[in-house]
Amino acid sequence: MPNAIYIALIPLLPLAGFLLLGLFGRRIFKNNSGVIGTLLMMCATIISLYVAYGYFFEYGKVNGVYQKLIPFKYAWLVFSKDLSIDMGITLDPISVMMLVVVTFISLMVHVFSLAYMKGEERFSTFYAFLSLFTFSMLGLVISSNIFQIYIFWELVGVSSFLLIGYYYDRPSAVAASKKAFIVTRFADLGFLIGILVLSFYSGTLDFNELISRLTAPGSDQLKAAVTSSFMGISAITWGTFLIFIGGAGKSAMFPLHVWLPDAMEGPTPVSALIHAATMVVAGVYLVARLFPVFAMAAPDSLQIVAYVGAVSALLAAVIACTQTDIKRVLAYSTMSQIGYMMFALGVAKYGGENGLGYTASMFHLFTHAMFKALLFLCAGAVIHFVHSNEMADMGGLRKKLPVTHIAFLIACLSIAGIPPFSGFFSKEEILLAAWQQNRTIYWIGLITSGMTAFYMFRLYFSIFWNRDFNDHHSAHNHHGEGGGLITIPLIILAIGSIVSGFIPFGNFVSSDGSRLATGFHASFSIMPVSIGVIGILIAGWLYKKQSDKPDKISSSLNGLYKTAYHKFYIDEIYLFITKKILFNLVGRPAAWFDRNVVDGLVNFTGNTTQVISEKIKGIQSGKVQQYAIYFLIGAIGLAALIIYW
Amino acid sequence: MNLSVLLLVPTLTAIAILLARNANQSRWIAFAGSAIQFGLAFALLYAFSHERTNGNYEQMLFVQQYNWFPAWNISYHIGVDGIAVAMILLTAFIVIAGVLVSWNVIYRTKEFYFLLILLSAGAYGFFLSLDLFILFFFLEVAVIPKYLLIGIWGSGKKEYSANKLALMLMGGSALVLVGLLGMYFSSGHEKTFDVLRLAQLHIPIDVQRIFFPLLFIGFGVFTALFPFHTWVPDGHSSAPTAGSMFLAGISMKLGSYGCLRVATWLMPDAAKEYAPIVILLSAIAILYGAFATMMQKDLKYINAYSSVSHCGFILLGIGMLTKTAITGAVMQMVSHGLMTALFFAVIGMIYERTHTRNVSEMGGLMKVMPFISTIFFIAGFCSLGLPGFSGFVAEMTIFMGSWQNTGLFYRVATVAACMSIVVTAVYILRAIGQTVMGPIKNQDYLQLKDAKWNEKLAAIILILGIIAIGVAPFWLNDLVRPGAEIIMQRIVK
Amino acid sequence: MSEFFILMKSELVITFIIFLLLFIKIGKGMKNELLLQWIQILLLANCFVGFIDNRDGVLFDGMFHTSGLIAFEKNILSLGTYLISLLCVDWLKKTPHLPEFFILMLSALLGMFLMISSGSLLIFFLSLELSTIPVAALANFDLDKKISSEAAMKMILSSAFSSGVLLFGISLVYGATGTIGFASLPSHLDGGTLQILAFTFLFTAFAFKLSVVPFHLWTADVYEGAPIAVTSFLSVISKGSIAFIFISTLYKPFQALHPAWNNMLVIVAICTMIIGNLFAIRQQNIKRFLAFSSIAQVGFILVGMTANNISGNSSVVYFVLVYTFSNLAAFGVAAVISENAGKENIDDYKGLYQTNPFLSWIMAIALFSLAGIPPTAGFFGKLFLLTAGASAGNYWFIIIAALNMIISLYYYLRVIRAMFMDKNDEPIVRVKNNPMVSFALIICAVGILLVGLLSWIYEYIQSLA
Amino acid sequence: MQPGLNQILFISTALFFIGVYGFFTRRNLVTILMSVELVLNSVNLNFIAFNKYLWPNRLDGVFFTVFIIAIAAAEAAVAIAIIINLYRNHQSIDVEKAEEMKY
Amino acid sequence: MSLSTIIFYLLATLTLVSGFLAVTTKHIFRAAIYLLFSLLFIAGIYFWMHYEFIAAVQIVVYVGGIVVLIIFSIFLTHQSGQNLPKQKLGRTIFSALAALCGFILILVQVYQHQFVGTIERSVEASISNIGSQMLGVSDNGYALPFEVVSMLLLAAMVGCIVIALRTPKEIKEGGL
Repeated sequence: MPNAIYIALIPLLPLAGFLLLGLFGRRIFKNNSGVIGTLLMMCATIISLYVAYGYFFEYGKVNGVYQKLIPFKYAWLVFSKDLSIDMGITLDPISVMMLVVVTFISLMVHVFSLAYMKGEERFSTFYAFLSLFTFSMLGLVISSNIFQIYIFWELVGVSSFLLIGYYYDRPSAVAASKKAFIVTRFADLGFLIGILVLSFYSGTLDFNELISRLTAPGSDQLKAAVTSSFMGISAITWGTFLIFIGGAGKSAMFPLHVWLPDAMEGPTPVSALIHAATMVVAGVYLVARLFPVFAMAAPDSLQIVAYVGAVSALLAAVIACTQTDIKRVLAYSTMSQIGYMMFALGVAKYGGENGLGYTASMFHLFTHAMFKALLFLCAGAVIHFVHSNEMADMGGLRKKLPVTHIAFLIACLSIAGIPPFSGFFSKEEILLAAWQQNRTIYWIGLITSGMTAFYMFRLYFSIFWNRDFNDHHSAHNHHGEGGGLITIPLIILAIGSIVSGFIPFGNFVSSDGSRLATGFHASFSIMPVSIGVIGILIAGWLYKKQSDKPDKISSSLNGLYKTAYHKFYIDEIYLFITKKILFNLVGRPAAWFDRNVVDGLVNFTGNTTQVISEKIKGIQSGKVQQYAIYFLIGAIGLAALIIYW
Repeated sequence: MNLSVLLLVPTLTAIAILLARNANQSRWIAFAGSAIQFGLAFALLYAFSHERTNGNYEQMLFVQQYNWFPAWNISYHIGVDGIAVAMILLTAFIVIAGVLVSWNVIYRTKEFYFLLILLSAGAYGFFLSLDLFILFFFLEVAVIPKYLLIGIWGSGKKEYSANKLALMLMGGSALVLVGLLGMYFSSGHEKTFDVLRLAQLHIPIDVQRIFFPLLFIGFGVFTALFPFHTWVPDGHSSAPTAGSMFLAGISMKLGSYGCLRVATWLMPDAAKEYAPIVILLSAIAILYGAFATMMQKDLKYINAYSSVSHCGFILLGIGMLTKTAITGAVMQMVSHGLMTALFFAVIGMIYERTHTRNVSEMGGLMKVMPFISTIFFIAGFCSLGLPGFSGFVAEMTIFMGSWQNTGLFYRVATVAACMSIVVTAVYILRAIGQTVMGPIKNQDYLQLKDAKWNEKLAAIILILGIIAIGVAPFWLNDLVRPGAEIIMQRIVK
Repeated sequence: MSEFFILMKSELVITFIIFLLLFIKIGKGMKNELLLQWIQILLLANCFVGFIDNRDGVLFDGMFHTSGLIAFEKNILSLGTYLISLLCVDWLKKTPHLPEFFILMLSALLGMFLMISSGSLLIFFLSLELSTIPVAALANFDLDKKISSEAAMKMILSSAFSSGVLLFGISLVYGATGTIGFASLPSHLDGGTLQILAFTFLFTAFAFKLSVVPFHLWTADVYEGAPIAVTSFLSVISKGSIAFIFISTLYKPFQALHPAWNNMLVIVAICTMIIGNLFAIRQQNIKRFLAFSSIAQVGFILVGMTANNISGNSSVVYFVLVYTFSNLAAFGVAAVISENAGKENIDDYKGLYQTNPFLSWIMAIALFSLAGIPPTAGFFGKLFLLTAGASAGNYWFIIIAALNMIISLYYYLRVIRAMFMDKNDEPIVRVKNNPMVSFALIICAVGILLVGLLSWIYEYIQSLA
Repeated sequence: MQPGLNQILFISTALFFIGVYGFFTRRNLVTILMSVELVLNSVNLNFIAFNKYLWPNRLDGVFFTVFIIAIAAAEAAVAIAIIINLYRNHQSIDVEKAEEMKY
Repeated sequence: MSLSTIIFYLLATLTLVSGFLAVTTKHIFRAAIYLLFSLLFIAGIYFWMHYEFIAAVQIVVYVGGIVVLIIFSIFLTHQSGQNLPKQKLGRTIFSALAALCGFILILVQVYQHQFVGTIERSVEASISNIGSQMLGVSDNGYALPFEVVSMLLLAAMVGCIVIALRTPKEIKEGGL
């Protein structure tokens, strides 16, 4: 059994970093903040690598099956004997894998930022937030309790909010951070209700218990969850679906993806860490965590997962082809790749060969983290150099930024699924899984794969080839590539992007914990690879040299292009719903109602009293005879009332 | 522990303030008094937990009872259970913070502090009392100081607001009074105001049916039960900073505590019968308050309306009548008290500097006042229920408890309540985004100074409270849950 | 014979003082200030006499009876009179007819004592007149003021009319029962309609003196026109005494008519509270304002009376005690300001706190007590009245009463607001404190604050009742 | 019809309400006072009649009447004094004009 | 119909008629005279009932005291020759209606009531009886009311003196 303290240190070190830097950073550490944060992160990374080694090779496997280990659990908030929010640590293949991914990418980003963010006014704050995010993400992945994951889920959301809004004086950044938070919050509403549903039927919040109760055939809890229904859909389907909504929100699945492109307002390292490699895959992770329930008790929900994933993958790819802001292109590509992971999960089944999609999804998550982080960091380096996000301001940078260029190329090849880069392996598995289970999705995936290759190389060529770089755009970019702190992370990640594909992932991660043999199917790979190559060639044809070909094509595809360029007007729809419906049709009437009707009623009561008081003042006429008349009437009336009533 | 000390200290402090020779003296006396009380509150917490861990499972601990008006069976009867301890802690936190943020009050300082401490004495007494008569006594003690605080030191249309507040609260307490009398006269031939005695009696259901609504609405007025909440926005917005803090942090809790301790506990059958109405009203309040908040431009109005929404959670928890929901309701009382006090404190700090509370006139305050802006962030995050802060714990407990009620109606109400977390996020982020983030709109703001020591101390005290609950909710849970259990025992029966 | 002196000691002391004053007047006369001091000492002595050897007893063939409770009630009235003599010292010093003023006032007080002690309708009627006619004359004591004589005229005519109705009622009672003694009345009353009619007429006389709607119309005008000393005497002492005799009349001789008078009380109590409050809202003159507020207060007394048990009786007595302190404090402040600044409008009170914090605090405490805000005694007083009323089971009635407290709070707060919140460029100038007035005001304030918290006072009354 | 209690009661009641009517309608203060005297006399009549026809065993009614007459005198004296003073201040004894204080 | 009956009805009619005229006549002196007559006729009714003492008191106090006082006050306050100001018609009708209602109510109640008298021996209202009871303190003694009335008369006298008889300075300021 592993030592819980070690594992607990992994999230606690970044937390310590956050507290240290957040409370004292501005005053005491100042420019050393980055170094402190990075060192703490490095310790965490080392520990997590150590833990991963230990888990996968020493104690994790019992009788050929990777066990779910819970070295630590503390009842944080007890609702009843069974229901309690625990703070615990789960070790299983995916959580260990995520530990490694998160700490590793985070470390890279920390290092990268040392140079990238240098000289920022709120340098220590940046590192504090970065540490906070890492802490939250690590807490999320090791959660042993569904409520614990929700807690860290929210914390991840808020750190994302803080980091996107890092440049708080830019209105666009403020708006983007708000949007990111609110959209994911909306999704979390689903998550929350899903938790309520599942916990109600299973009677527990603990993952292990919950999964075992809801998957054990014939258990009372499962029976109750399947038989009770709302609107004709069983409770378990509702529960899992609602939880998936939460996941979809964080993972930017259609139609909750709108926040992700805007989130690129944050500093680029942040985009690399949060909006590419780690946080956005939390949704995938969540579905994977509850995969047995999805697969065995709620196959309908899993279907939805599959289709949402597929649609998102395709849609994002289409949009990515039209964007000109390089970070946005990357953002949409992220969304597209996560769509892959999602539908891979969606087409998987529990156990054995049928669980291929699960393994593939996790595999892709792993490789994607590497090459996407690399892409973003490269983009960061480029932006650092050019001081612009627009493709139009770039071109011909391969001479200026040689390391970046190579790293970017590796990443592009990887994402395009060209062997032997890592993306090829994971994507092959995904497509294979889809082919085995659901042909429609396979074709969507295939098309998307081709488009991925196209837009990535469009990006690549536009940045590094196309035309000669014009120095006049920004007179002060004489700092070159930015030294070791910038290039070392790129190199490390590039290596990672290459080698990670060769990891025999099926050995470690599978839906039921036992080993899954994943062979190399050369015959199956021909189609995807060739489509990828075709995409690359088209991109090269169009963008390697400056020409008017792209414009022509885009104008010939007028309607479609425009729609895609405007992201299918989804933002506008949201704006309509929030501004027009929520604000004008709900909020404004509510405020009006409150001020005029509810409040009016109170004031009316007051005024009526005053008015009556004014009206009846004539009784007190000042004439003594009238007083006597009232006296007599009162006396007689009272007597008559008592006598004759 | 002798609970009377908790009453004595504020009373003596108030008298000492009256005897103070100048403004500065009265400030320090108030601070010293509230600091002593703060310490006493923790001593109470310690003593209480100590007793409990030593196996003392009496419903109420540290009970004191002296006959006061034997002719009416009125006694000075005080004691605490976990819920009361939590509320007293809350009060202590807010009082000390309120005293600190009012350091800059220069107009009639002595009177200001006197009223502040008097108000707190009323609140302490209310939470301590186990006799309905003295409970009502303290409830009313707390009304007039509010009126004067708003009317004299307030801003805006303060006289209107003060009047409205005093009259509506008086109206509420009038209903409470009738309800109390009803219970008194239906408590068998002995006729008692004693809460513990009443809790053992079985009041006939017909009587409960009449008096439960009176009591619940009466207390509900204090705690902004829809549609009796209209004093909240006006009152809060017109009050001086400490006034708003006390109003939202303590005064509204008097009502919710009354709803729980008096109405629900003592009349469990009617509570069960009326639960759907309570739930309906509170669910409306939650959503309606949240939506109304979205449209506000004045920071204080934003927080006031959000208080309506948040207090709706309290009532929802009470209405749901499950152990967990009631625990959550009490947690929400504490949490909302601290959070809203912090919010009002920071709004006060901002207002003092910018002289406006209109969000559209501000912007970019982060640049000039990082400390205050950070507090603003924290208050906002707590308000929108972020983990790590108290609001999350309370709300989730309420949701968990509410979900235990099967039945479509309950489910819909719970989901509606859950939905408010999104709306809350919208208006909180809007407020934050417009005030502390973004570019600086008014160049005069560049001269503004950040928080002073007293303001920092006040904020830190409140934040510590919030985080103590948010990070380690188990202590509060352990404190409150047995109390909720006792209440539930009568309901289940 | 010695028992005669003991039982009638209060009346005898008052009579003694009256004759003493008469001799002083007839003789050389004294300077006002010195005389006033002597009178105050005598009144104080009278208060102390009230505490000596109180026992139950009956004199004059049952026409006069006394008990511990009655002695206590007389003490309240004596104390109130003493306080008035202190509070209105500024006005009293100036009046040219000081001995006559006290002769009349003490005659009225004597009438009240006798009224409380009365054991037959005859003595009740006579002492009622004795307590009314001199006060009507007193109301005219600002001889040159138009409103003063107008007030006196209204009072004497209204009371003449009221006594006409009362007498008609008494005559019918006499005709229907053949007795006018309280002790023998119960055995002759059977609740017949003529008896109810006759009783209603009797009831109106109480209602008239107690300012119960719709018999209250004289109140405000007389309060406004009369000198403040007289107004406070009317509103506190006179009302208190009537409340005492009213409740004991209802509870003992007319107990047989309980269903009838209970309904009457409910009806008029509701009217009284509502009308009193509605009129009080819009008053500008502080005396008139207090007049209507005291009408509303009477409504609460009636609520307590419906209890028809010991606690009803004791809570009414208790409330009168509280009310004495509260109203006298309010009138005292009004008197000081009226006498020193010549201002009687509520608007003139704006910004009073800036110049006269002491007076403002006293006024505030008094008004809070009248409004029934804890920890003042008014809270306890009102609460006990309502509790007593609720013991009869009329909860909707209690709700109306409780809701009326809101309206009353509204107008009391109006004065508070004027004093504490409103800005005024020309507030009433600082009034120099007369030690006697301050002393009386402090007594009132202490009374307001302590009578409620010290529960033995209520217990004592309860034990007497 | 033999005159008896009922007849006298009729007279007294009628006289009472004649007085009341006068009290309501007369505008001169002195005449209002006269109406009051009528009212009091009607009551006296009542007492005497009851004493004679129903309760002759005691003299309660007679005594009541005597005291009422005395009170009437005192009341009239004070009332007239007040009226005279009012006349000095107002130069009129029209009751309708003495309405400075109202509402 | 005996003479006694005739006398009674005559007295009754005259009492009511002169009483009515006293409250309706336009001239104030006439009103006083009608009042005087009405009071005298009431004294006649007392005679008729054989209450001579009360009749005597009635004549002495009312006719000799109060009516004289009233006439005196008329002289003091009335600008002679003028008719009394007329009351508004509405008020007159309203007052009449109110009085009528009251009259009917009382009459109905009185006539419905079965008066039950005593069967005990009657006590003669002779002067000696009245006198001895008036000053008696024990059974059937009226000493206390007597004292109260005397205090009242004293107070009324003091009050009248203060109000009606102003000092010269006051009169100068106050007019008259």
